Amino acid sequence: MDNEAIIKSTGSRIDEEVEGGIWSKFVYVWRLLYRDKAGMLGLAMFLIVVATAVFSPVLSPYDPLKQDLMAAKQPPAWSEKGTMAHILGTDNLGRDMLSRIIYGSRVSLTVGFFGVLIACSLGMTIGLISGYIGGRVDSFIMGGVNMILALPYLVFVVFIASILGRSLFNVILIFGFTNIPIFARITRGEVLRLRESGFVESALSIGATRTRILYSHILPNLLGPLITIATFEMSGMIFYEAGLGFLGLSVPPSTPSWGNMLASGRQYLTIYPWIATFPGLAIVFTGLGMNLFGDWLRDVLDPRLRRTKR
Amino acid sequence: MSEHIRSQKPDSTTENQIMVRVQNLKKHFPITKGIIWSKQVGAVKAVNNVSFDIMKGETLGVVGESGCGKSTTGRAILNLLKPTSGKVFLEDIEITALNDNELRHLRPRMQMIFQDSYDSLNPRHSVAKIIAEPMVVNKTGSPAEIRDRVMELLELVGLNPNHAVRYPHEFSGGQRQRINIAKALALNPDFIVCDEPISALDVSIQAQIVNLFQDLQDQLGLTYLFIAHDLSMVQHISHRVAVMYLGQIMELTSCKNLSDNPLHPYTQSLMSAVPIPDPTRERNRTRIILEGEVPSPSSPPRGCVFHNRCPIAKDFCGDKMPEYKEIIPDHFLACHLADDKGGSLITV
Amino acid sequence: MTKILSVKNLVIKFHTFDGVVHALNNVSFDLQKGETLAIVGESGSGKSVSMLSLLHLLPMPPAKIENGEAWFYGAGKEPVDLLKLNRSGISKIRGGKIGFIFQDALSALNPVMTIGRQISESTMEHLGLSHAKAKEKTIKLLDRVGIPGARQRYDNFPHQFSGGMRQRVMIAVSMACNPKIVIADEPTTALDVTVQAQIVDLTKELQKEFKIAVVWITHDLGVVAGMADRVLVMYAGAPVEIAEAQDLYANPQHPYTIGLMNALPSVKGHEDSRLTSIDGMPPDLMEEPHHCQFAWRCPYTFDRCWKEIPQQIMVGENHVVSCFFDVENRRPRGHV
Amino acid sequence: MQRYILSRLIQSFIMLVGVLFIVFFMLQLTGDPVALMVSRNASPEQVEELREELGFNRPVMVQFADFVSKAVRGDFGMSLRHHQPAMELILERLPATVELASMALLFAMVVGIPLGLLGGSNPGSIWDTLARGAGLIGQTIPNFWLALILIMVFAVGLGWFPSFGRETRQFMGLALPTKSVILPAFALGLFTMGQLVRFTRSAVLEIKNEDFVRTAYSKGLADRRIYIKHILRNAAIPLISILGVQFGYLLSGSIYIETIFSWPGLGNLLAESIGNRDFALVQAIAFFTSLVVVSLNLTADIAYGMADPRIRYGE
Amino acid sequence: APQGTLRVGLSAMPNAIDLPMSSERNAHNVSWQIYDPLVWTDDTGKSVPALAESWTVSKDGTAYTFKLRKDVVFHNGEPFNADAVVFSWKRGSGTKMQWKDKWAMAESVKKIDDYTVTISTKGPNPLMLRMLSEYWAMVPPKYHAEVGENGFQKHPVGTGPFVFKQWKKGDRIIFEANPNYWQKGFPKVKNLIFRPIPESATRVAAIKTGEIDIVTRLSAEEADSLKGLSNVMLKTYPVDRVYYITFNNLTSGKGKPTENPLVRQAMNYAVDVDAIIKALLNGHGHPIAGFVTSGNWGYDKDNKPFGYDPEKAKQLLAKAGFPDGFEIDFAAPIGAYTNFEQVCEAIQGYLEAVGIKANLDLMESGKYWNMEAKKELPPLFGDSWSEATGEALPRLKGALGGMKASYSAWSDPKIDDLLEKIGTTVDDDARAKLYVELQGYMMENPPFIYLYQPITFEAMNPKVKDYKPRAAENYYLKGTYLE
Ligand SMILES: Nc1ncnc2c1ncn2[C@@H]1O[C@H](COP(=O)(O)OP(=O)(O)OP(=O)(O)O)[C@@H](O)[C@H]1O
Ligand SMILES: Nc1ncnc2c1ncn2[C@@H]1O[C@H](COP(=O)(O)OP(=O)(O)OP(=O)(O)O)[C@@H](O)[C@H]1O
Ligand SMILES: [Mg+2]
Ligand SMILES: [Mg+2]
Repeated sequence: MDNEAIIKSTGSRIDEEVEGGIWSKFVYVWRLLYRDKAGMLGLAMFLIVVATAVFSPVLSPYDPLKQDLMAAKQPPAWSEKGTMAHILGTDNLGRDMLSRIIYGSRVSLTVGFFGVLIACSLGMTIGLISGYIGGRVDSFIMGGVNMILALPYLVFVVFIASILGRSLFNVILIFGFTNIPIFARITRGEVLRLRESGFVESALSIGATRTRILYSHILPNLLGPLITIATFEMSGMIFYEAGLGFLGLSVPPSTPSWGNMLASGRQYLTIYPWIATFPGLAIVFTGLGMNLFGDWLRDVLDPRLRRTKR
Repeated sequence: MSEHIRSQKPDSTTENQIMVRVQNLKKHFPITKGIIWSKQVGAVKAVNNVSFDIMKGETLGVVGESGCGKSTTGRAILNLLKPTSGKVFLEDIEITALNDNELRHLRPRMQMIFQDSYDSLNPRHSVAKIIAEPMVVNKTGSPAEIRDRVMELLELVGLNPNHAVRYPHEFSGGQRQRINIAKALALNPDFIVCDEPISALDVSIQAQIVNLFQDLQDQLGLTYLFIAHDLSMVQHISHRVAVMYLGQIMELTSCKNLSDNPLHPYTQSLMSAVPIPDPTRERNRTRIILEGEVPSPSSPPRGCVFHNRCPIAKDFCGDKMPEYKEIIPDHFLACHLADDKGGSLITV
Repeated sequence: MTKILSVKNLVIKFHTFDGVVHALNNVSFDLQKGETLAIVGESGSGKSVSMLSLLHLLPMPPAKIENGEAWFYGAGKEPVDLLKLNRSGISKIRGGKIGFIFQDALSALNPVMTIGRQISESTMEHLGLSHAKAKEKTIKLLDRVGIPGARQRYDNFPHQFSGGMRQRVMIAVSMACNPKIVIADEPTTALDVTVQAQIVDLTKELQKEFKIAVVWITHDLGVVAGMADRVLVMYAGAPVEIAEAQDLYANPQHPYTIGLMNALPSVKGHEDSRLTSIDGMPPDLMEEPHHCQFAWRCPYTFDRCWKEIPQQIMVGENHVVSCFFDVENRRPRGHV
Repeated sequence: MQRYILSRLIQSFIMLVGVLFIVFFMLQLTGDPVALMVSRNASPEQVEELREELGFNRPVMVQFADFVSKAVRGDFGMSLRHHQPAMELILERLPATVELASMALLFAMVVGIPLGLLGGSNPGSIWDTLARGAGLIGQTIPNFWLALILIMVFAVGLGWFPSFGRETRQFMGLALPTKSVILPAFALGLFTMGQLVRFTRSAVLEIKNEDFVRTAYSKGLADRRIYIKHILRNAAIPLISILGVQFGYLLSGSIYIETIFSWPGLGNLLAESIGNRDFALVQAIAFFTSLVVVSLNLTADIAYGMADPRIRYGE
Repeated sequence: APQGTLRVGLSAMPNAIDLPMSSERNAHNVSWQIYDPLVWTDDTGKSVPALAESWTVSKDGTAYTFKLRKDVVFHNGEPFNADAVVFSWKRGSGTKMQWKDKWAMAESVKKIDDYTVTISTKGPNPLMLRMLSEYWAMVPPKYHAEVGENGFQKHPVGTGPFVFKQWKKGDRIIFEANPNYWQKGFPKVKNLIFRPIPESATRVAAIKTGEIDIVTRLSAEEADSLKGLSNVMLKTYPVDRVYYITFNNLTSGKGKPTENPLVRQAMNYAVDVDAIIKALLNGHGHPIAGFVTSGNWGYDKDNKPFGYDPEKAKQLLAKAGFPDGFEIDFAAPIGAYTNFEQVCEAIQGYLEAVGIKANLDLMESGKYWNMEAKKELPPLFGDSWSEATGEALPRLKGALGGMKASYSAWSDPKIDDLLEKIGTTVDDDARAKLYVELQGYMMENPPFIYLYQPITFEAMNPKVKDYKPRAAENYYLKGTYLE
């Protein structure tokens, strides 16, 4: 190999991670994914939901908020009285089910994504501090985290709902806050493990500062386990949103969210079953996709699995 | 074959300057009870009152059974663990008196190669990044200079330059140890603590690495503290060897003395237990097999820490710890049974 | 001498994500009753795989036995091919006829089961002992392998033992049912020299006492020198040399064996300040071997080495080597 | 060990007080219940009179001090809506919730753990597919939706179970569960079952590769013994702490299930009393549920230590 | 002799089964089965003797003298007499009592002799007898003194047709027939069991499976789904309840366009109440024109609802100076009334169509009512008000009483004046005229967007006979029997 070229490519590597490696990594990951049919399926399902959310305006035949009381409670197209105008039928206000399901994916994904983002970033920070500083600070912080676990969920939800009202943001806030403990605990555990690891000591021995050790050594190694929980939690939050819908404390009812649709449709379950069934299926579908994908991710990120590589 | 260059003091060119001086070094790990109001109920005396000097350009070997405090000694010398008491000097700087910041600036001069070659490499960093990190941290040059230095180091330790873009898990144990060595050398240190750098390696690779260490010493005039539990390798590479037991040095002397005239009963049994790769000799020699197991460093026996396993222990050995002193020139020993003149002991 | 085990043409491959690992390529050897056979070779050369495969202890998949036979002469009158046994058949052999000692005794013992139970479990299974009888036998056994206060220690957990004692427990586990063969996979690698010496001595004693054939896997040539009757040297998934211990040390024939011998420092001799190392790295087992696997690192290669895989050649009584080159005489060997 | 438990107890106590404090202030901030307590035709003077009488016009800190000083004596005050001591109301409802949550946990364990074991021990097999499927379904089906469907199918359609309510059978002074608990426990436990299946499965997959399992095989033990005595026994240790946390989840999940099945438990009561701003009752329930969560975690930790001989708390 | 067990499903958990403490309809209904009032209101709305044999009213209409029955004992054997009436009044008007305003309508209750009492009011009160029959439950003074308030809550005692047996909180309330009931031949069932089932879908399931004999408060769709089942009989009747959107001119609505009556009219025209009823109530409701419902005294048949006329609404808006509409805040409670969130959403949609942007804030109900009582709600908010007395007056006073009423957000001198007159006019016909006048005024000057009066849906097992719920969703079960 041309020495100049090597030095050049290696050199850029020193400054920054470079393209070639990432590409080969990508190929590698793709191969792992390709092998795992369930993971593949999960990814496909997940991508479908994401695409639905992104292209909602294009995909949905109607405005999801458009009411037509005269056309209310139409069954899906394939049933006797259904029409092709509303493929999945209409709800009790005559809004198009399909359009609402499509737009609902936006709420679900937003809640899932930002909820996880908040929970993860707060939980991670807390876990990092707790694990890295240790001692009294650790027991203090972890006491607080356990307190969140012990705090009755409903009290908190009602508190947020009545102080701040119902909004997408508040739903995100609720999930973001109540899911801090899981991220904090995992992070702390990992930090405790990583703190004792050889490469941290090795970094210490070359005179690296604490900050550098945190950012350059501990954080990157945390990402694996955190990404895994994040996918699980994301599907979890879509599940929890349904629960909030049941309590009538999810996003404002006009906002098409699967949880709200499911909750308000439940009283029609026997007579207009499609109103509650489709959002339920949408939740299960998305949850399945994320979980399958998350399972696969967990397997791939398991170092033991990676080690068999060579 | 040439004279045993390594069995004597290093070359006279360095004029017997002291590189590292360790005085009464102690490292006790507290054992605590309770979670909130924890209190100390005891201590693991991992290193207990250890003193020695290492000359410039010398290799001091440290041997001893697992858990006797070898790694802890190495770490405490480099202040990776704050010593409980005692002093460590690097040339004339008292390392143990420095604050964190000053210590960081001294780090480039003293490096460590860690026991576990895999664990000490961050699995998410490329080799180039790993080797460059010491230089980046200490800002030793421009990116271009650092890049060149990385290339140079890779070559020095016998790795291919295109290995730089790979990740640790893509290497074999021997190669990983080379990466560790390159990293340790990056800052041109004067002194390196090598903590069992070869024990995880295959026989055929061990020789490669040992040779590399020696070559580097010859080229760069490095000083090593070489920790191992394989006596034959230690003897091969070291000028002098310290034998540790339960956090203390039992005997410290030149390699030649150690094999020809080991004084401490523990050293003797250790030497006899090292298997010799020669069926005839191995089967016909007598071995001093020690009874029992190494006591726990949190509750070492009273008196001489070795007396309860010592094949020649006398009653008074359990009374107090023998003094560690230079019994004959260049031969340090801690045993009650050494005679005054420092001559031979009651041999087993 | 009579054979107790005869392995022929064993080929094992691992089918992994990244491709096929050619772990064992044509391994053949015999084991005699009551002897100690040491298997040496560096990490990844297939020492463990070859032994684990006999007792179906390899994870399958990814492992796959592509070829080979392993005749065991210790179960009844007729020899059985271990590789062809079904689940219940091999269960009877495992532990009952062939015992195993693993390298890391701490992880090889169940951390949440008392060591006593872990030993008596096996005797209850194979010898059909009652609970009480099994316990008595276990205590005797613990006593025999040198655990002081065996009766009290029966109810201890593995973490309460030191490394050496754990390895003694492993020995007791492997010998609990009076097996014909004990396979010890690097039993002393994690131990200190003084403890290693204790374990080696203990094994030798027990072997004599119970007339067990021992397969001792290691890469420490010093230990081998002390205890092996015969030695099998492996390199990259194939045996390169099999010889009686004395013979092998005195007269190594394969360039790899020679290299290994030279790479050792000696306690007494400070002959040279430099060790003689074997240059290069072991080969990548991902590639199907088409020639001698040592050729890359061998100082004696000639064209044939790059074309064919060497077969086992008898070079003396009980001395087999797989090499085209006659190092002693500095010339290629003639065709066999 | 005793020291450990003691210090954990103290820790738990501090946590409980903390939870009470937070709950108190959260409730205060959501507005007082006086408006809800009077008839709609009551005049503002009458409302103010009641507010005075109940002490809601005092400064918040004074109210909290008053609350704490009573609470330490076990007096959580009178339920504003039910006009009865909050503690009594809770103790009356507690057995139902405990019954539901523990039956749900039991169901989750009895189905989840063996299924996880089967799946983990034969990865890729039909059992594994079943286990993974059950695990995923359990974790994605919204439980209140499931509850309604269960009622429709098994109570209305097939008539196998009552559609609501709790029936018990008295036996030697104990109220034993009857089949009325089956549907709610199933609906509530399904999520936990999913968690357990997944957890057990991955624990088994992991432990299966441990060296000591290979040792067990090398001893010639029967597969069943290996799976139960060696693999499951080791998987059980982390499982214990999972169970502790799961029980907490079951308690909060019971709000939905209890409401749907009209199960006379605490979740039902909590939902109602928050809606009515029944401060005393909410605080008392919060205290109880966090007490349960905290003590379960404590128990789980201690059980963890007992199940794993390697752990010796600070000794 | 009484026979069988009647099982009634409740839509919420009663907070108490003691009438003066019971805070909502379910608790009220349960409580009345163990108590009796002095007078009853019969099915036609007439006051008839109950614990009082007869009564006389003073000329000025401020003093009622009751002759009490002499043969009545409480469930615990304590005799019912004048002392019991005096005590009941004292207790009922205590501060912490739920209905103290109803008891406090009496200025004094005097014992004349053991079986005669006089109840005096401040001024003439046409609703006094109705109040007595709806809220004044008679309780035993000695027993109350014995067990204390707390003990009484746990085990209430009355003179009523049923005797309290057991209350498993959250699960069931068990009553038994009172064998000594003074009214012979009543009650007709032996056991009476109430079971709270808050989730309406579960109530539907329970009536289908026959686990419950009577369930109330079903949604229209749920009722539809029960049609045609042989073991379920539906019962529907209009409830004396109005749904409306309040304008606020007391606090947040000051200075808002809604102060202009044209705007308020426009907003009434903008909402298609019929469509809402059709879609969200499955047609089960009646649009209203004012606060007086069809069953109320003084209802004006000729007073027609606004009807849906968006064009007119736009014109009116333009006339009022808001051709482009305006923006306004709008609040409604969650989970308080069947489908009401959706109704409000629909209204939001209709207002939008005429250019009024209503920012709907659906609030957690506890917070909502707290704010409503504190008059902190936005200029537009949705609510509902039921009335048990058969006249609209309490509702009108409560919702339009200006600053003097806790739940009011409106003040209009003309309305105040009319209400004052109605409240003191004892003569029924004169009162009816005043009601008609008020209804006319409230169409021109609407303080609300009038929505609808709902039809409620109940279902029962066909074997239940003589179950006669009334317009306020209240019922007395002493005459109900099982076939
Ligand atoms: N961070 C620590 N906390 C408590 N005890 C420790 C710590 N580090 C080491 N020890 C104890 O100190 C003693 C010496 O440990 P050290 O690692 O120095 O031994 P070693 O000689 O290097 O052994 P090995 O050959 O196994 O590497 C041991 O008993 C060990 O358990
Ligand atoms: N589960 C597996 N998957 C893939 N490859 C494997 C697996 N187990 C072993 N191998 C490969 O088989 C080859 C032989 O392994 P084996 O464990 O027999 O080596 P060994 O000689 O015992 O080495 P060591 O001294 O390290 O124990 C190695 O190259 C290894 O990578
Ligand atoms: Mg060490
Ligand atoms: Mg091996």
